[in-house]
Order: sequence, then structure tokens, then C-alpha cells
Amino acid sequence: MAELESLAALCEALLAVAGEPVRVETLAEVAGMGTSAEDIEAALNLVGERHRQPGSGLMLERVGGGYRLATRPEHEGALRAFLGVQARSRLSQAALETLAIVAYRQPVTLPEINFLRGVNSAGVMRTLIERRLVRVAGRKQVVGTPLLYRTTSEFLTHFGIADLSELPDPEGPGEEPGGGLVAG
Amino acid sequence: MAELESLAALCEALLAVAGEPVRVETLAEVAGMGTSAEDIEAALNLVGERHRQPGSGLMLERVGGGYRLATRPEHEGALRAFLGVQARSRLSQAALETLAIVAYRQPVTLPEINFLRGVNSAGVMRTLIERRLVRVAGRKQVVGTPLLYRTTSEFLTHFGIADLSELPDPEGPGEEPGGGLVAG
Amino acid sequence: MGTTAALSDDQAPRPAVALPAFEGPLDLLLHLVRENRVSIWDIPIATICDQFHATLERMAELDLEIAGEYLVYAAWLLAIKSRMLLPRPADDEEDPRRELVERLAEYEKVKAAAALLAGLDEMRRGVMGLRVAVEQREPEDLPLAEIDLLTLAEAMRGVMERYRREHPAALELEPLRHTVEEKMRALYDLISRQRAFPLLSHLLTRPDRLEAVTWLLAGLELVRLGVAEAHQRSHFAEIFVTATGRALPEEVTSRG
Repeated sequence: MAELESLAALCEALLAVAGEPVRVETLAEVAGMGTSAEDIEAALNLVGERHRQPGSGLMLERVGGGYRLATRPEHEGALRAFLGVQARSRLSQAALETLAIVAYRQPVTLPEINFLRGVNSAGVMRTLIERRLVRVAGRKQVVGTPLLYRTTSEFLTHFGIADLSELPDPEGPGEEPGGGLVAG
Repeated sequence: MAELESLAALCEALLAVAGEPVRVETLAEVAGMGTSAEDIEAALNLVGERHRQPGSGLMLERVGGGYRLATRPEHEGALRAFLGVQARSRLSQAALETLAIVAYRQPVTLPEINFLRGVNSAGVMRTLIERRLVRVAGRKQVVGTPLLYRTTSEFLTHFGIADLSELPDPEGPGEEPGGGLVAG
Repeated sequence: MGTTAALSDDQAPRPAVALPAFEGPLDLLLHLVRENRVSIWDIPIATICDQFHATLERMAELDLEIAGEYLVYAAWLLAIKSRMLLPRPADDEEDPRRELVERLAEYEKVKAAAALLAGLDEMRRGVMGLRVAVEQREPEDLPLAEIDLLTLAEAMRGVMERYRREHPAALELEPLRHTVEEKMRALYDLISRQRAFPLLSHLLTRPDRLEAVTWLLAGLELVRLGVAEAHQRSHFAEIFVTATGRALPEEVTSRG
């Protein structure tokens, strides 16, 4: 138990200074000396538990392919006032649609996105790249070699998703494929 | 008690994002609504107590006329090692510029790069070679026969392109918009 | 495009019309399908086509920029409508609406996914990462009695490593080929033989900047020692160096 606690302390310290999500394997590597991924998961469990108790202003979250420590949403106002930063601007509908296509179909090209949305999305794509939610991941080996786009790890952290396999299913549960999507 | 706990949580969150010591008066001001310095001291007491328990990797410190959250001295070695590894997985702006010059002007010599960047880029070049993004490709047949540098095949793999002709035009608009609006 | 628009008061005999914001022609089509309470899998194409064109006309009346994207779809809808009017020769003939339906179905999925992301975006607006300082462990002071030769050597190694880290050796410094003392002796020889030596011309004709600097330093040093005098009539004019008659100090003549 004492060992688990000291591993938890180390993990908490690492996550506090990392500034980005840290992978379990990286944590195990830094802990060294035969620390397994299971040991780390157990230690992180302890960290998460401690931060679920009242009096903690932090929380452990599994995002962007790893774990990170973050502040709680309820403190947003006070933290923004303190840091003097403006509220994050909301993503426009166009940006959300384009981002959704990239997220669910990656890697994907701009012509493919334009086709799906029915409108030219070049300007929106630039915004998403500037916000570091989307990145170029090479070129598609077809005529014109258009750029291929993917979401970034910043995208995962932004939306609180551990990895791409955890993207929520937009079709929702219990709907027959190709079934009648009745408008209403 | 519940109020004290929620004030403690807020203080912890503020200290966790501040990056520097925060004065008690500042904390009281951000907490607002008639929060006194004594209230803050009591809340900080709670924060400090929680972090003195085993399993915590952080500690509350009184420094420079305020309080801050910091990691524990016994973790310094592991944290430095981790931050070192983390730093090695990034490219500095200097390295990025140098890599760009090699990519677009190859084969190119160090004096040419130094000339372009206005600063000596020898150290940065070593980093790029260690990361296997750049390689030596012979010597230029001029006075001093300086080494010539080229990008590697790992460079192509990293950026997802088949050959150098697929590098985007640095002066260009990125990608020609339009296309793909209607079925082909 | 297609932001909510209303007519201003002074030119409004008509009631003010507000159009919902559309993300494009597919968005408008989905909106019309919903308004008509029909399934996208069985679109009454004639009705939808007419409504699509009517909306476009209203958007045009409101002076909104009608992007080519809407016009492309307007034309496509008309083409489908006219094909629907023709009697279909065989049962296996493809439904002219098929591709449009597929596009709408795909777009509906995109919108659903976008709505999910919007929800997540909203939920996580207040979450921030941390910036906690690393506490340094103070290097322990060593008792002097315990500092031995190996500790000393280790400390020196650390210093050299840090120096090498901070001073990349990739750029080689050229070996110093010129020393001030050597040039002092040479300049002393020259002014002893020549009444006035033109130092500036000499500097400007050196092939190597380092050498020129060394000559200049040598000249200044000779003047400082009282061995030579420098004369210049105006700025940028020739600098003549003359001997004062005092001999070069022994420490300069002896070394080298």
C-alpha cells in the first residue's frame, strides 16, 4: 500500500507538470524498475479517488491518449477572472460540421469534405488548423495529390475524448442501418 | 465545513493554474463575496493538510509573499528526466526553421542556413540529424568544401508525403479551394 | 451566408421576413424536408424543388449573397424533377432521387456528429490544464574534509560537459594565425625604416579581416607604449604612423 501511495504521488507530480496528457507507458517508464502498466493504472485510480473527494479543486481525466490533471468546470469563471483570459469562443456550426467529418472519416481530403457538406470548407478548415484541432497528415496518392487531414491530440483533449475509438456514435444506439431517418 | 471545502477546492484550482505564488489577498478577491484573508488561510490550511497525506505528489508552499503548489523535492530527479524526454519529443522553433530550409533548399550547407536564419544553426542541425530527419549528403565543391545536408526518408514518412515534390508551396495559399461540391 | 435578416422599417410595406441560417444547400434541403414532415427516403421532389427555388428567390430579394453552391443544387433539383415527370420504362430503372437521398442521409449524419461535438465542446469549456512548478532539491553542501580528488574531478567533468553542451563545437574557430606582438614587431621594423608608414592603406589591403584588426591593435599598442605616434589630418584620411625614437620594450622583442 505504501508503495502504491508513493507511485500515486509520483504520478500526480508528473501529471501536474506535464502540461499535456501523459500515456500510461510513459508514466511506467519514468517510474522505472519494473513498474507495469497495471501498477500505474492502480496508482492513477488512487489519484483519481483522492480528487473526487470534496475539497479537491482538481480532477484526473483520461483524454488525448493518456491521463492529465485538470481543473473542474465549475471553477471556470473564477479561473478566467484570475488569469484574465476570455472565455473560449464557441466553434461555429460550419466548423463543427467540418470537424465532425474529419473526426469520423479521417484521413480525409478537402474535396471530400466539400462534397459531404455541399459547400466549400477551405476557410473553415484554416480556422480549425489555426486552433490546432486539425492537422495535415500527408497527401492522398490520387490525381492532384490533395492534402489529407486528421484530428490532433489537442482535439481529443478539447473534447475530453481518450482516443478516437471513443468518439460517440452519431447514429445513436438501436437504430437499424439504413433505416428510415424520419424528419420531424 | 462544506463551504470551507469548496473554498479550498477553488484555492487549489487557482494555485494549480497560476504558475507562480499567489497572495492571500488575491485569492480572497477572486473568491469574492466578502471572503476574508482569514477564510483563505483556513482554506489553504485544508489544502496543505490534504497534500501532506501520503499519496499526494504536490505540496503547498509559502514563498515570495504568497502560496504556491509545487511538486515534492524527492521527485525532482524523475520529473527532470521526464521533462527531458518530453523536450526531446518536440522541435524548437529554431529546429523547425532549419528543417524547413533543408527541406526546401536541399542540398544545402550550414553556412547557407546560417546566412538565411541570421544565427548559427550548428547545434540545431545536430538535433535534426539525431532525430534522423536530416542527413549529410556529401560536400559542396567550393572553398572549404562544407557538408551538404538533405532530408531523410524518415522525414517523408513523418510528413506523410511520397517525395519532395509534394511539399506545399510555402508562398502559396496552401490548397486550392473548391472542387468536389457535386458528384463527379 | 444566410444569416437571419430583416428589412428595415422605412422600406417595409411587406412584413419583415426572417430566414433561418443555413450552412449550405444541403442544410436548406434538410430544413425543407423537415418542414414538410416527410422522410428523406421518399422526398416529394416537385414540392421540395419548388420550395428550394422559392427560398433562393427570397434570399436574393433580401440581398443576401447567393453562393454558387446553392445555384448548383437548384439546377440539380430541377433536373431530378424533370426526370421524375418522365414515365420510367422499366422497374429496375434507378430512382432519379437516389443520389440526392444518399447525400442528404450522409449530411444528416454529419449534422448529428457535429451536434455531439457541440455538446462536448460546451461541457468542457471550463476545464483547464495545470501549471505546477517543479520543486528543486537543494544540492547538499559537502563537508570540506570529505571532498577528495575524485569529487573534484567529477565536478570538473560536470563543468566541461555543461560547457560543451552550451558551446556546440560544430563551427570550428580558425586558429589564431596573427598575434598582436608579432605585428608590433613588424610595424616597429616598418616605421624604423620608413619615416611615415600609411597604416590605414595597409589595413584596408589586408586579405584577412582578423589580420587587419591585429595590425590596428599593434598600432594602438605602439602608440600607448610611446614607441610610435599616429597622425590623421581628418576623419577617414590616411593614418600615418611615425617612430618616436623610443625602443620597443624588451618583453615584446623577446617573446615569439
